[in-house]
Amino acid sequence: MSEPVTPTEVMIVAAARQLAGERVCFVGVGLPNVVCNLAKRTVAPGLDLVYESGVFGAAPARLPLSIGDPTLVTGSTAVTGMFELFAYYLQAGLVDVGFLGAAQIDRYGNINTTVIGDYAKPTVRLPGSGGACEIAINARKVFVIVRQARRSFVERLDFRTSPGRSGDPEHDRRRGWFGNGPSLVVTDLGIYGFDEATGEMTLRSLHPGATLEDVRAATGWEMRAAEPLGETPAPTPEELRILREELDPEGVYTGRREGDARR
Amino acid sequence: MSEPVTPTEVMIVAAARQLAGERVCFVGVGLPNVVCNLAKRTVAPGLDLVYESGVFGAAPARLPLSIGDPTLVTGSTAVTGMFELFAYYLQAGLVDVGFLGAAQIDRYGNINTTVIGDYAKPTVRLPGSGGACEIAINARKVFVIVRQARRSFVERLDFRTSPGRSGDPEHDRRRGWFGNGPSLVVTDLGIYGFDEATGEMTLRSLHPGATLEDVRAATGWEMRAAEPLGETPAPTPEELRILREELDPEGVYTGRREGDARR
Amino acid sequence: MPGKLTTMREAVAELVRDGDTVAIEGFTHLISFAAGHEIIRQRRRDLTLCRMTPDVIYDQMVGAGVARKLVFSWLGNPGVGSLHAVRRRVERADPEPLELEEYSHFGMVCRYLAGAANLPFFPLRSYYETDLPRANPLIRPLRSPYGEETVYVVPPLRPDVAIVAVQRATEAGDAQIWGLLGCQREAAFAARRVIVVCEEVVGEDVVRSDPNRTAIPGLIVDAVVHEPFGCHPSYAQGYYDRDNRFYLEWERVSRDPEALERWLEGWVHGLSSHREYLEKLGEERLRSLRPAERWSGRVHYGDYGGAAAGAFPAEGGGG
Amino acid sequence: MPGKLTTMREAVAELVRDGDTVAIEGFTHLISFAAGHEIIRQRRRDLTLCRMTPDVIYDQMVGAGVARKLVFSWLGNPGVGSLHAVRRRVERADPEPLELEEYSHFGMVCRYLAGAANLPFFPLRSYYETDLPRANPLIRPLRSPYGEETVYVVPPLRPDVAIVAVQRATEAGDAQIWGLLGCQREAAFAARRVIVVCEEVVGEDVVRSDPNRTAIPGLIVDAVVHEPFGCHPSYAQGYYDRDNRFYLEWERVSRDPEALERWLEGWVHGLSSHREYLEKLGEERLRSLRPAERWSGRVHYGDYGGAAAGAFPAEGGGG
Repeated sequence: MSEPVTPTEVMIVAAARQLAGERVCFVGVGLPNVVCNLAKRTVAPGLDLVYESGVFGAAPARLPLSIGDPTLVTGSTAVTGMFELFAYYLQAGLVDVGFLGAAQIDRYGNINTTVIGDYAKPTVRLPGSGGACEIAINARKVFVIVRQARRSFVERLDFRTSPGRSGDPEHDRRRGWFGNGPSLVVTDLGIYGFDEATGEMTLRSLHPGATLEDVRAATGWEMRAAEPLGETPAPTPEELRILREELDPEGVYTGRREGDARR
Repeated sequence: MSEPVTPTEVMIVAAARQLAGERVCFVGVGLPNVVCNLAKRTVAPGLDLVYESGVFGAAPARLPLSIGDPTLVTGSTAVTGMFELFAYYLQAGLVDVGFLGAAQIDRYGNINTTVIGDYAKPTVRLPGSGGACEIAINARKVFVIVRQARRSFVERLDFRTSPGRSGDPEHDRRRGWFGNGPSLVVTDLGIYGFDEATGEMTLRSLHPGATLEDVRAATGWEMRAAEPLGETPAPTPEELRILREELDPEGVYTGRREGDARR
Repeated sequence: MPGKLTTMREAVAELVRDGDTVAIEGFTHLISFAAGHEIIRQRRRDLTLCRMTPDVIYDQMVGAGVARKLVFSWLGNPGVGSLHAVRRRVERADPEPLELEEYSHFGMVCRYLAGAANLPFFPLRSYYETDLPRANPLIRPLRSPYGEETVYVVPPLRPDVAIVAVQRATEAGDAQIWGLLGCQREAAFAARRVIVVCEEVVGEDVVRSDPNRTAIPGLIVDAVVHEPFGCHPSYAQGYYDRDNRFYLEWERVSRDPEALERWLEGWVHGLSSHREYLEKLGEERLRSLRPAERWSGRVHYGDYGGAAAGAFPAEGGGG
Repeated sequence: MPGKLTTMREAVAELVRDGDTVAIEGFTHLISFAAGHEIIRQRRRDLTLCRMTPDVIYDQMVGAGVARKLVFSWLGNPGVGSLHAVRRRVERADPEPLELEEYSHFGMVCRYLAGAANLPFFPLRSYYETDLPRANPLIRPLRSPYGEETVYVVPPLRPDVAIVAVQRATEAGDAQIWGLLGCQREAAFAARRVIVVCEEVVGEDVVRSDPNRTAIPGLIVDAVVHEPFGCHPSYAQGYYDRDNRFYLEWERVSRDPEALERWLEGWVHGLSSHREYLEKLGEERLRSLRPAERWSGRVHYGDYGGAAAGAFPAEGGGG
């Protein structure tokens, strides 16, 4: 365990801890997959994982290479068509927590995973919504996990793929969705919540070694910070052991090797 | 084979012959079940039977006691949920012929299987639509099989459960349904078609022994008759053998014993 | 997930309340008569009973006075005749009126699906130029936003309780069905509370050996009741046949209110459980309903644990 | 029903035409790369390609110039990175523009379902307060006839051709799938023409031994192609694993137009069939993808031929 802890590992561990007490989690591609499986082995043993691909109650015998990995199917509790999955599980409100990634996120938790630049003529064409748009609207809680930088934490989105808060909490409640925008954002610098009065993103806790200046430098607007500001407890040796030895021995997701963390 | 031929047997045989050359038939409860299975063993060996209950390509090892009989499932080609059956098979236009029964039918092939008398306070409460309403609208051809009597062939329906023709063929074509009302009615007295110009039911062929007077006496309106009027060829010994020995040895449907032929 | 295994008496006592909207589904196949009888035995009142095909079980429940209203699409004793207890109440308000809310088969299916999917309405191509929308104003026309076309829509059906019979389930409620599927899955997902009634309680390993067979996840199940022959006189594919003799006899029983009363006394109120009902039917009759053996093949899911590669499945369908 | 068994070359030549709307579905699982390669080999043009997740196969087809337009919901190389051939055309019109029609996953699923069910639109709870309806005017709001609520609707998707890979099928096209189901069934029922590509051709007896496993009836199938390992580098549950090495390598290949050209030359145009593609991959690599054995259990359907009653199934899940 002499290997130094990477910012991505802190991000994953911090996100996993937030799943304590949650029941049903909707798992998308990439980092959330690792986060949910770490939580299941630590703070949330009873967590039921619903995979976008149609698997419920997966018992993977290896780290899934994608959310459609055959190891998620063999030995699972149920495999269902994608209509049933999105309609009966997600749209019907059975999902307690849904995870979203983001290429851009604004202060209200609105998310862009579609394009950088103009939609008709983008400078960068991103993957698009996938299930993100309906997860944002139908999951009872939405957690965002994203690496923080000025280009991702922006004042204005180039495109709104997944709705967050409107800035008017009263309006948000009236929307009648199961949730009302993301309640948590975890980055490689800190943990963020949203102010109930203004609906604005607020720094709650800094990761070990990160400073308020790092956060401000990596945010495209004046980030609010809670007082007193908490510090994220460092990953425990046990959390790191599970993450490094059981879940991601090759370091695909933990940033110890080049990999992809996009939705 | 000395046993006399019953009117119901003639009706069943006459209806079965009309399935010659048809591909996919939607099978409801009662008589149609026998008619389709007789056709499959005689004039339409390639006929695919779709059972309302969700079975496709059934290979029954005995006469099914109902359209939900387990013998329809074992050894069948496919079993599907009822949504898929009604949506992907019937509503999508895969069904060439659908059968309807009737408590009341009018000259345009509109059918009542809901109530006799006032809907709110009926003198006789009938089963209702079941799948009849959507069969009438979505099957490419609709065949009606019904015992003929003044109380069933009526001038005015007490309730319209399944739509027939409107009396305006132009309107019927504009409806944009796969079919446009029943194309055939088979009773225990004769075989009826519909006049393309007026959309009105027309006697095409009398069963052996039945007369035009019998038909008029059993019809609540002035029944039109084609000229020349055909005579329905009597059931062949082979048709009767299959019907009596293979399909309905107990005479449940053929009228040789009390049974139910309602939809 | 904790075990939810309980008795029918407990399950009904806890989960079915006076005035509830209850769906005991199953299209000919897997109709939980055991649940219906327990609801009668506990003398529930003012229930709204939902089923595509109110069958003998609802005739019994209506005759026993548990129901205020039926939501349905086909009212009869399939292949036999009428439901006379229902007809007496509808035609002559004898002994009291019975409210009806009527759809077509596809309409009912779509209502369950909309309930399961949390949709405010569901579109279908039915009801054109019929009296059904007049008889039931909840059936409404809706213009397509993509052109001239108009379809009809039905509202979601969300029962307070769905009671679904299945062949096998785990103690956690993960349930598998084969043979006719009816609307079991849609009704379960649409309901606020779910009782799974199974012919067999099996270990998780059985369910996990074939996850594509799972129709209902324990996640949405409140109680699991182990009730062998629990669907008699309906049937369970591979376990027992429909007892058609009973359906034929019912025609006679339900025609006569006193005969119906006597039947309820002798077969429901006079007994304490479905176990006793089966004892009264007799082992002989039950044995006569068992089918001969005919098993499905197996399919190969494969072990993707990164273990050494195994043999290539020669015949996916081989036993 | 006559046999429909044919070669991929014949099937594509007869059923896939220039300008067609084509759906090669399969969510990670059962993606028919063999079909995509044959379409490239036959140099089809101006296709509109539909998939929830345009995967490496569509990056190859777009790079090969067969496509005019994509209809999709998530554009990427799952777990790896980008589809660079697609991005070049979208970001820089290099070598020519590529039209995009974009939905969310659930939106695409609902489009196939509406196509399969012959519905003029399908409602879902998505798209609220996003830019997607602006980017795609076919995503429209619709007010519920049962109150204040507004949902969004998507139009039916009816491909000219759907190409669905399955584990096994009969010569008549009755196809069975297990593991991830994706939208195979919905896409097949929605399409005007259907090509089923199977890992195994089995006898009717195999399919009829487990009718609940049948996803697609031969009734809607125009051609059946037997193509073992036909989904490589995607996978077929129980038959072989996803070849992730290929997905990782593709990131490098598709970044460089010349490398992509060389790859198409060497692996598609330079070969005459999927058989040759597999020979080039080598038996060793294929063997390394085979999973260890893990079979499902069997279920008891029962023989209802009126034969003597058989043994009661002791363990419905027993092998």
